[in-house]
Amino acid sequence: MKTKNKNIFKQIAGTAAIPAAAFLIVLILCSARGVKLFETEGNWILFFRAAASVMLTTFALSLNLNSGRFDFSIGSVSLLSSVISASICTSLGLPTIPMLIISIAAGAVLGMVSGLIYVIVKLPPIIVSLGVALFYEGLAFAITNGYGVSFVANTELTSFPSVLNYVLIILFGLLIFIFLFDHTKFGYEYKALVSGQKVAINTGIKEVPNAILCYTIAGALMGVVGFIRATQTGTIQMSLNFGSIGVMFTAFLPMFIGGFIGRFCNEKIGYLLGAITTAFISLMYARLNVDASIQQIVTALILVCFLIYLNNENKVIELVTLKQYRNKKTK
Amino acid sequence: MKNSKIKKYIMNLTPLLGLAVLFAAFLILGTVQDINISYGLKSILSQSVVVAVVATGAIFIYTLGSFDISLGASTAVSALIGGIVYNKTESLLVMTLVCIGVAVLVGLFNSVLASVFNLPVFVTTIAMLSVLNALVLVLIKVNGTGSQIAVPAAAVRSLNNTTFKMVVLLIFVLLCIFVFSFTKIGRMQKFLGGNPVCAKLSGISEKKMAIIAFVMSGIGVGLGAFLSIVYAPTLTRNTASSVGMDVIIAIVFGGMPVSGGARSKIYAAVIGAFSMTLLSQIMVMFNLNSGIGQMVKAAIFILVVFLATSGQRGKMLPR
Amino acid sequence: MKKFWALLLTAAMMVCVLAGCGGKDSESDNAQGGSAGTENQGGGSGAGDSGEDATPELDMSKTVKIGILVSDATSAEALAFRTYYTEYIQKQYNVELIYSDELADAAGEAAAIDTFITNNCKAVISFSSFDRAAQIEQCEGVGVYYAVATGTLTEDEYETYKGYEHYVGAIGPSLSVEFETGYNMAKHYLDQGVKNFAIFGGAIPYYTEMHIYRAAGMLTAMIDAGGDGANYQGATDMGGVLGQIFADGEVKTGAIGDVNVLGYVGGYDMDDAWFGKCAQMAQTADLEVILAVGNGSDFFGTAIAGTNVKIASVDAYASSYGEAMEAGMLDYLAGKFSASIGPIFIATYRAALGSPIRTADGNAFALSQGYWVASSAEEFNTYYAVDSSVDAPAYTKEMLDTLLTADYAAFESFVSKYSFEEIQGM
Amino acid sequence: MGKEVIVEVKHIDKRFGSTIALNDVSIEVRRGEIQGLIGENGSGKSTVTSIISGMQKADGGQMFYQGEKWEPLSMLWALEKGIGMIVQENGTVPGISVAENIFLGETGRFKVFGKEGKKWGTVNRKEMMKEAQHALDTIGASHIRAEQPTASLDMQDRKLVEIVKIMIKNPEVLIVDETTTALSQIGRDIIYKIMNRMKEENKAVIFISHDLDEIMNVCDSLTVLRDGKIIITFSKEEFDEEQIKTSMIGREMQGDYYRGDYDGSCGDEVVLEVKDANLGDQLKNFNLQIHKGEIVGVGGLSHCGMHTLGKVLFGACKPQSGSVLVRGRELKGEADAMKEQIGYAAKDRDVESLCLNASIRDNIAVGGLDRFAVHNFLVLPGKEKKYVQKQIDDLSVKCAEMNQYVSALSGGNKQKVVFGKWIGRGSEILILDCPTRGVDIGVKQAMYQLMYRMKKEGKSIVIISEEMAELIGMADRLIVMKDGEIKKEFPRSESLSESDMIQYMI
Repeated sequence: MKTKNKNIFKQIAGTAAIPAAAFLIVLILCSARGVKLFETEGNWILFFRAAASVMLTTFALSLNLNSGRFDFSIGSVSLLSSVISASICTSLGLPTIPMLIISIAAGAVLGMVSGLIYVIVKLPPIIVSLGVALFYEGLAFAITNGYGVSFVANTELTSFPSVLNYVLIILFGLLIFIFLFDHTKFGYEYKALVSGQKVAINTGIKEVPNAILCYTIAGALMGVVGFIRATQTGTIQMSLNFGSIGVMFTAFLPMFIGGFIGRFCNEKIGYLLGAITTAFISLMYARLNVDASIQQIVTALILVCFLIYLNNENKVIELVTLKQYRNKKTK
Repeated sequence: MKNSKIKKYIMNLTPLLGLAVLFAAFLILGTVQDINISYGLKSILSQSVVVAVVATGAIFIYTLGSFDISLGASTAVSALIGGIVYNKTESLLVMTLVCIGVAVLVGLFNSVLASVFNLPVFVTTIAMLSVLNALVLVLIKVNGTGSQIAVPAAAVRSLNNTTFKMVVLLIFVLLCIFVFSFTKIGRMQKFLGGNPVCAKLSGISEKKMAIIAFVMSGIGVGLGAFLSIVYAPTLTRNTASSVGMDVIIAIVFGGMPVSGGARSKIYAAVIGAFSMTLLSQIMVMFNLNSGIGQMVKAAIFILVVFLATSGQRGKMLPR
Repeated sequence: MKKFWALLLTAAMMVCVLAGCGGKDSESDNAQGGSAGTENQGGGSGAGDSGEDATPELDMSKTVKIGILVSDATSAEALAFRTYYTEYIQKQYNVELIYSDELADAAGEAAAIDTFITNNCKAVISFSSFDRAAQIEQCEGVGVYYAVATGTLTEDEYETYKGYEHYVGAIGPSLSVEFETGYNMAKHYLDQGVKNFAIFGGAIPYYTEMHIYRAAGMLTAMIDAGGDGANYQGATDMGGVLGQIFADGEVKTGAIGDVNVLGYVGGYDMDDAWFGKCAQMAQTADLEVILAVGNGSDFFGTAIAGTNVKIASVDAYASSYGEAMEAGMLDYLAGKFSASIGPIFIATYRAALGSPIRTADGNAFALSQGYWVASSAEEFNTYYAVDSSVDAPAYTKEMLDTLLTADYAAFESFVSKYSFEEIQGM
Repeated sequence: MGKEVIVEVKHIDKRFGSTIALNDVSIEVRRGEIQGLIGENGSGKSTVTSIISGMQKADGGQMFYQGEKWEPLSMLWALEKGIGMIVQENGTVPGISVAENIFLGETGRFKVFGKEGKKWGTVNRKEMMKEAQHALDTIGASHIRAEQPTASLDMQDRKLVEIVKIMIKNPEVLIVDETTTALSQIGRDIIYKIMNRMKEENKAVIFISHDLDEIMNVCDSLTVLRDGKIIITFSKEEFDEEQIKTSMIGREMQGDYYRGDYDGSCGDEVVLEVKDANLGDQLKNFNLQIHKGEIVGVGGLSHCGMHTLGKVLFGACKPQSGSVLVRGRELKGEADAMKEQIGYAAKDRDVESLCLNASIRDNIAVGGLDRFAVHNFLVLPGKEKKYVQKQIDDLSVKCAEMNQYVSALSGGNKQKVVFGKWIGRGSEILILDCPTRGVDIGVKQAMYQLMYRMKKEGKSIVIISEEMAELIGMADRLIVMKDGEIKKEFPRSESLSESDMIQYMI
């Protein structure tokens, strides 16, 4: 019994440690500069928006990266899906919820398409995703003739940003994701394929549909991210020549953090906490008005340091170089 | 056996064929729209050369089955520092050496960091990417007008001609081919890329090889930086910003397997680089808007790589 | 093997489809080139006619290819310009305008110009300014005419290149015009007794001069209105303010006399933190007006929704701004009008046809041109109606044709009358 | 009870690209029988079973199961219908729990709500765990917990999980494909028990093994394959070792199989030495001396630490304490070991000893770079080819050309390539971990003779093996390991028998 309590304690501690630490540090830094971390409502919104979008992006990235599928295209999916939904809604004058739904649908379809291309051409995912990213960026540009979409004046759509809405997104996203991957046949087969591709397939698990579904889900998630990004300012800026992959990089730190926290609790919750951690950091940057170049360096340092720490426990290599080692073994 | 062998052989040539086809297309369309073909070819060469050089160096990293997305940023940084140094010393030689030196240092930092803390190299390059990007801004701010660092155009104009660039490229490619195919190092790298576990048990040190690979690619990046100064002596915060991804595209387009290993080949980089430039030149002739142009590019990219590798399809989905 | 061919086929089809939709979508860009050509064979005499009696010596029968160099393919301004060229000019004159991709750096410029030369462009109109000197040299080297359509050359640049045979000249807001634009914008509110401002610095962190001068204008206006002893970081005049901004690479917040700069955001990082900064700046207590050196409403519009903070921007006449103004999210817009690039086209076209416009002493011209300022939805809509029209834009073919034969003086006076009323008056 | 035919295979053909794996193969499997399959590597035994069990499809011919036409869609499908196979290589997924492995691919059975067979149904974890544990208990593997992550199990227990995975479906036909090579005696006994139970229940078993003695003990009838053809089928009473062997290789076995002599003498110079090394539960203050010209055999159960010992001797694993000395000086890692002329052929050949996606040339050359590279740097194709060709000839590797990919070779030839890689560079000390694992008799004999010759040349060899026979047959000195310790050391002697060894292993 005692040991059991100990374990539970250890778990809670391990789970909460990182975000708590991040929060404290951020708090200290801010108060040192005499700034209140959460002053305006805007700060709260920023925090939860960051948390929500980063969490979803992390899901989308990790979901394929765990099975060694590196996906450069998630950024472009979020871009294109938001362009599609925004254009439809602005032209038909639809309100927020339909726009969200259309975004998700569009994202899912786009994801599925890239999944299909992947299973049809059977090229290494990283290559396919490069092509797809270019393609979707181009498509988004073509659809809007480069104008992007602007609905700043559409107060209905731009009224979406609010703490409540973002919290709802986080909760639903998390629940659905956990349900899909921990409580369904698909989820179990996904796990089997991740660590034992060959065996799983020989046993008769269908990899192709599973993979396609993975891409579809990732796409849907990115659809939401696109929606969040679009509604925050009411404008969608175009990007070409891989301008869209930036989104992906926001997910690495939370993914590794999640991977770490995953030892103490459900990995998905880990991702959420990772996202929250990065949200704290972003908020601090905003509050302390940190210069962009400093931000980049600091973030990079945090990433590296965290990885160095992790690697002594040998967790990340597995996560990231999965692909490479798998290749060697299976080919 | 025979016929499958021939097929494989053709597969290996696909990128080359791709290049040939694009080239033909360029000539034909060119004559139809009577454009200035000879000038076009010249400019294609000089436009591709930076990516070609950087990509050639990068092959060493790809051979290990790992990859580096900070190449573009590191090209920019080396170029900027090179520019600063030139404005201080007025010596092209020093500038060139500095470019290479900086790039090699960045590569070393990447790989040593990775090997000391045994991180996957790829991750360190992600971090390195944002560090370098930040560095670009800082450098321009402290050492330039704030918007740019400019090397006097007159200083490099003499070098800004196709022949010179091609010579540089050729020399570097030959160097790489030598190291890759005629030295122990190249063999070890390929083997390591093919199977790290077995390589370790054959006395090959992954860390050493990674470091060597990053040094080689560093040299490529350095030369690339030098050449981009020669091509456009005014350096801004976006200098070489596209190089990073272009390199990846070029390498893959040239028929280099992302998993590295025995099938790796140096010339893939060059073929890829030239193909991509040709392709965009052809796009221009269709006068497509940027979006459509990019879509077509993407489709052709996938198609060519697909044909080039359709020799090796397994029952399982590749990872 | 069969599978292989099948896949090959699908892939091939995929490309065809693309090419197809490529063709379709690019018609707007592409076919015009063609139609311009055909137009000329048939009704093209239309183009000829007006030319005929006016300018017998200009042979406009052959389609002239002109390369357009753009460093920005997506901003409202860039797109408005593009529409004017591709939807109007290209249809009216026997020219094919070849646009570059979005250029990121000087290398991109050089490459694009090479491409133009390859495609036998007779001239280049540049909207990209990473390295103007290099562009001019490059064009001069191969005998292609070169014109600057936005901004102007610096003094010594002009001195160096004015003599170049193939340097046509520059029309655009000079830096002093940019300064005034900022000054007037701020003044517009200061006169209303506004005291609390926030400034969006756009590309100031990247030292884009145009933006720095606009900001300097704003601050100088505040100094002038701030009562005695008012100063910005100790600077009390244009020169001082400029120096200060160039030194800092940003605008410092604080009091200028009894006027306050409550907030400042620069750059276009577009990440969570950056949007956070924007939001919190927009929500600063008792802020009255956000002065943006560039596009403001896109970044602050939603943040100020519901408050009575006003936004003033500098950009171009795009529909989205109209909506923003209607919705009260944009209050003041100093916008380039798309037709403003008409004259530079004519000048370039003429040069390509062999009768360049030169100043009295035979040099390339450097003319300045300003913005249309709309401070109400009505104003905006009047301007926008004209600006966005592809049938009767601000500068119609008739007006431009007069320039085909005009001498420098006439040309200059034409360009200098850029205000809405003046143009309508013509 | 009447021995009715349960599985009938008729005129099956199978080709992989250019190589013919099966050529008009027909087999009958009867109820109440254990049908043995034996043959050299690449003879096609595994191919037959993998086709029967639905892992892959035949190119021609038919199969019948209980009189019905048999065209399995997948292994899972076949299992549902009553034919299950325990595969040769690892058949479990490491990343998931034991239970998930047992119900791999059919977790859908455990619905929380929704009807049977409804797609993407939910999964009731509790129930799954319960059933899995019950299944484990019934075959006497209660020491494995259903919720345990599979990765935490050792080789042996994973095999047991696989067996459960099959048996839970209580199949009519069980195929055991070389499973036993990976197992200790305990594991083997469990399998034998299962096979015999099935036999009693009048079900059928197809049993594949390399181990002649084993197969002769277990099987009721024995079919020999060679080069994808059925050679002959013996019934229990006709079993005769020599006959079987000859029919397997297709010729009389010439000369000695193992070495002929029984003098265990060797040089007294200690070339390689482990000094009170400790490494987890793999090595416990372990001491071992290897002399010049000595063949040291190391035997034990698969996870007794002997495989780790191999890596330690090559410097690929650092002991936590203690040291490894080569000719008296500390060994600093693989590269250093190679400098000292140590060679190491790992147990997991395809992953650790070879790069499958590289040519024979690359694989052999990589070992000898410092041999033929000019100034140990410059590689001249001519020299390289000569070097590689010599190894290929000396070991008579069967291949089209040296640029052929290793992945296309048979187990035996792969191992020859490994040998070439190490012998080519003139290794003085060879550490061979399961050198003849999955290698057919013909090649085996050649290798034994090669080792013997090398001993005579004064080279030292450490053979780590789970096949006691070859240890007894080859070693000058035989060490039995258990739990990371040396339990017993035997000198070379004619009288030594497997049972003598086994009692120290368990």
